[in-house]
Amino acid sequence: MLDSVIFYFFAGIAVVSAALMVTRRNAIHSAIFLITTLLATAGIFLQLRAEFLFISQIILYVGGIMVLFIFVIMLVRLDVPLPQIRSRTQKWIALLVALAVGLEAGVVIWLARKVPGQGLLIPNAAPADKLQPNTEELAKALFGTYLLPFEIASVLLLVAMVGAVVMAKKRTDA
Amino acid sequence: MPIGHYLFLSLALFLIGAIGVITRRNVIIVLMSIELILNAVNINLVAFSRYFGDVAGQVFALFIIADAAAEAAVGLGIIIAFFRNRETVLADEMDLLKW
Amino acid sequence: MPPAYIPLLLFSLLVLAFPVVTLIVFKYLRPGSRGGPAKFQPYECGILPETSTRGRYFARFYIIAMLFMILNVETIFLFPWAVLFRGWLAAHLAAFALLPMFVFLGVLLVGYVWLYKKGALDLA
Amino acid sequence: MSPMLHSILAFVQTWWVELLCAVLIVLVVPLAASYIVLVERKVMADMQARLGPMRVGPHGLLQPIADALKLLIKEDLIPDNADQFIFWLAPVLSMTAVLTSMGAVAIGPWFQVARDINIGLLFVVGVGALGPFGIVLGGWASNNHYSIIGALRSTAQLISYETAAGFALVSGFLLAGTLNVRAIVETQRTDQAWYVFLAPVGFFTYLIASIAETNRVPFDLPEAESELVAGYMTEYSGFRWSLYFLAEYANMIVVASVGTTLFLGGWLRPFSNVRWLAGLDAAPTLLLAAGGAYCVFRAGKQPARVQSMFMWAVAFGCFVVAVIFTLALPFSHLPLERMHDGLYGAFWFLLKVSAYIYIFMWLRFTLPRFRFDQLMRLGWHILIPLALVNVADVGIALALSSEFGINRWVAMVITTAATLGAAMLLLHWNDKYSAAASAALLADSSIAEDTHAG
Repeated sequence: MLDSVIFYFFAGIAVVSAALMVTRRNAIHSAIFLITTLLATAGIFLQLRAEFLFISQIILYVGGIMVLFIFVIMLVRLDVPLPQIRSRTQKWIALLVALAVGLEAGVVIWLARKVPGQGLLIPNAAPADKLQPNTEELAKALFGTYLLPFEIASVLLLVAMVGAVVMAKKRTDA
Repeated sequence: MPIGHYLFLSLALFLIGAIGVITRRNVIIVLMSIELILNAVNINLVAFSRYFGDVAGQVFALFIIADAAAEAAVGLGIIIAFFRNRETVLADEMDLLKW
Repeated sequence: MPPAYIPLLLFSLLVLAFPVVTLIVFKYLRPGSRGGPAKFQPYECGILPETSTRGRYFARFYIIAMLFMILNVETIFLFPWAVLFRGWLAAHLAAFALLPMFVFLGVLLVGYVWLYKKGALDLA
Repeated sequence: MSPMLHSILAFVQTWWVELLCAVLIVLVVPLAASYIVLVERKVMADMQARLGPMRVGPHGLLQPIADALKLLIKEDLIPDNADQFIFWLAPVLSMTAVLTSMGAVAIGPWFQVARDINIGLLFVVGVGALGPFGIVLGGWASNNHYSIIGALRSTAQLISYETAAGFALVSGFLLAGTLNVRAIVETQRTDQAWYVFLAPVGFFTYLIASIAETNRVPFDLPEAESELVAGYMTEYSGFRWSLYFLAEYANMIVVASVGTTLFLGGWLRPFSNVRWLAGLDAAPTLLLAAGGAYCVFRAGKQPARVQSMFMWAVAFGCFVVAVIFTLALPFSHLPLERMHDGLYGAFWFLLKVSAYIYIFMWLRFTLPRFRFDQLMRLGWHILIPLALVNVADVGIALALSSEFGINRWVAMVITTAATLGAAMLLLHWNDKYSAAASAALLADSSIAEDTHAG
């Protein structure tokens, strides 16, 4: 019972602030609402007993990527709300498409509940107190079966670092 | 807690992100909506990792966060380079391939 | 929700309440404010504020924030490795323990040296 | 209604220790942060051969209460065309981030809000990473040139040194092998060595990074009076300004407790395994008794009657706590063992944290302030590569001592020497590089006579 209360608390915050993020005119306000969504998602990771992911979401997403977004918004003088001439038609089409996709996927998930045998219930495999240490489990998998993606991730970061610096430096001494 | 709840939540966040990408003219808000979509995917991954009791989903989600960091770095780099030359960040005015 | 986090959740709500409640309560306990519009001008050592100069700080702060983010991802990948390191040593897997991380750090060190040489780290 | 009541009662039944700690932390930490301000002013005065605040209460002991009341009553205005909501939110965000990160810190073996969570110390570091948001949003919302530039600079500094602190902590976790706070202190006890001795360069980089992370001299350029008036705090006044100020000092407590837990052996008594030094257990009682005696001695000399009464009260308090410590001494193995460990653990932990904070204060009154480019150059050119090399060095030291049976202290000395060699190399490159850079700057910049030192 407590689990679902916590889930609805975080899910509610996530959806409401996501909706606010997309509709705000001022870029810094929408960045703040995105931070609230990310923190609520971190809460949901915690509720799914993924502790290391909870803290890496806070450190990386909120403490890293959002700081970069806010820096760029401040540097690009975007905080002054620009005259938003939103294209009317595009908005309605998008809403329509979203509703259609949402309805269809909702029906699929709802029907999947009725399929015998594949009850979509989360088995309470491990009772709450006897939890495997999440960080050690994740580390064993990371350095066990997923060692190669781990090394490729460093190449990805190298490419991103070099690319971003070349982009940001002035053309003169490129 | 049936897993359907998590699927509905990630579906809702994905749709909101998709609407953000389509309707907003400001490229930085579009980039933020893409981060939101990546987050929705992460919720699905972790929910199924909990459902199958296998930690692979969480490892995959960790790699997605690392990739989102790389993507945000390069994406914002492009926006800054573009803003320095054309003084605008609106998607409608990015209509020239070479200036 | 692992049981140990529930008091932590209540604690963070309590902590959020502390500054908010104090701010609101003392807003009404405070004596009224006097003084004309000059008081609300942003502080400028007396000179009236003109335009804000933001162009000059362009690339510098962006590079710092971007590098911070990339190195933060690197730190997050280091934590699981550090947690298992002593276990591998106990199982006499020293080579397997050190090698993957040296490759990971080496690749990123190449990027760091390139930045150092290129002057991108000259962040004054 | 009764099942709900039962579940709540059962919940409180199991978690009453943690909830009590939570309430205590929310009440005590802001008070402790304001008293650190008083101690800092007293120590600064002592170092400059003067007395410091003496007027409010005996020896200025009530000065923080007076400051807090003044700040609560003073009017905190919002400048016009500033962003109301974010101007109000930024200090609250900054204070919440710091106080929430106190949740996972273990004052003594039994005094911890998040008992035995798997990512213990990482939670403290992670939630602390939300601090820069309070600063950036505060600086941006107050719509003032000084605060925007101050916010950008102090966040840039915070960010650069948070990376270095992260790598320094990794070298500590390498030795500890776990993230759980109580298990870290436990491994330091079984290893019979504090990790400051096994990873000295790690502790050194963490000390410097933590000074920079709390925006303190010699790294406090963004809010230096001569430079940017008050940095991101320029437009704040009244209680909002004191929220920022308390957040900075509470952050100092958090950073000191992380350093103490990982490198200085948390709540372990120094030389806890040496048999003939067991007398150190009596240290708490002696220290408190000495404090009480000093208060009694000073009580007679107070000018006003009220002040001497207050000094008597403080002396009485010290003696009562000393008696509690002596009563708990014999119970180290009997059923009251938990209370004994808790009390003595808390004492040693707080002693180490205050020693750590004393180093902060000591540096503040002796070192001049860094220029911003020197500050960033130290961070990016020297500290971060040094912390990276230190991670590799501690790994190699551990591998050497376990694979080839070399004594761990010898392995440590070899690898630390290698790291210091790398540090010398980094300093050399930095000097060569900065000399070239300033020469180039000198060449093309029109100000010819402005000679660059060093």
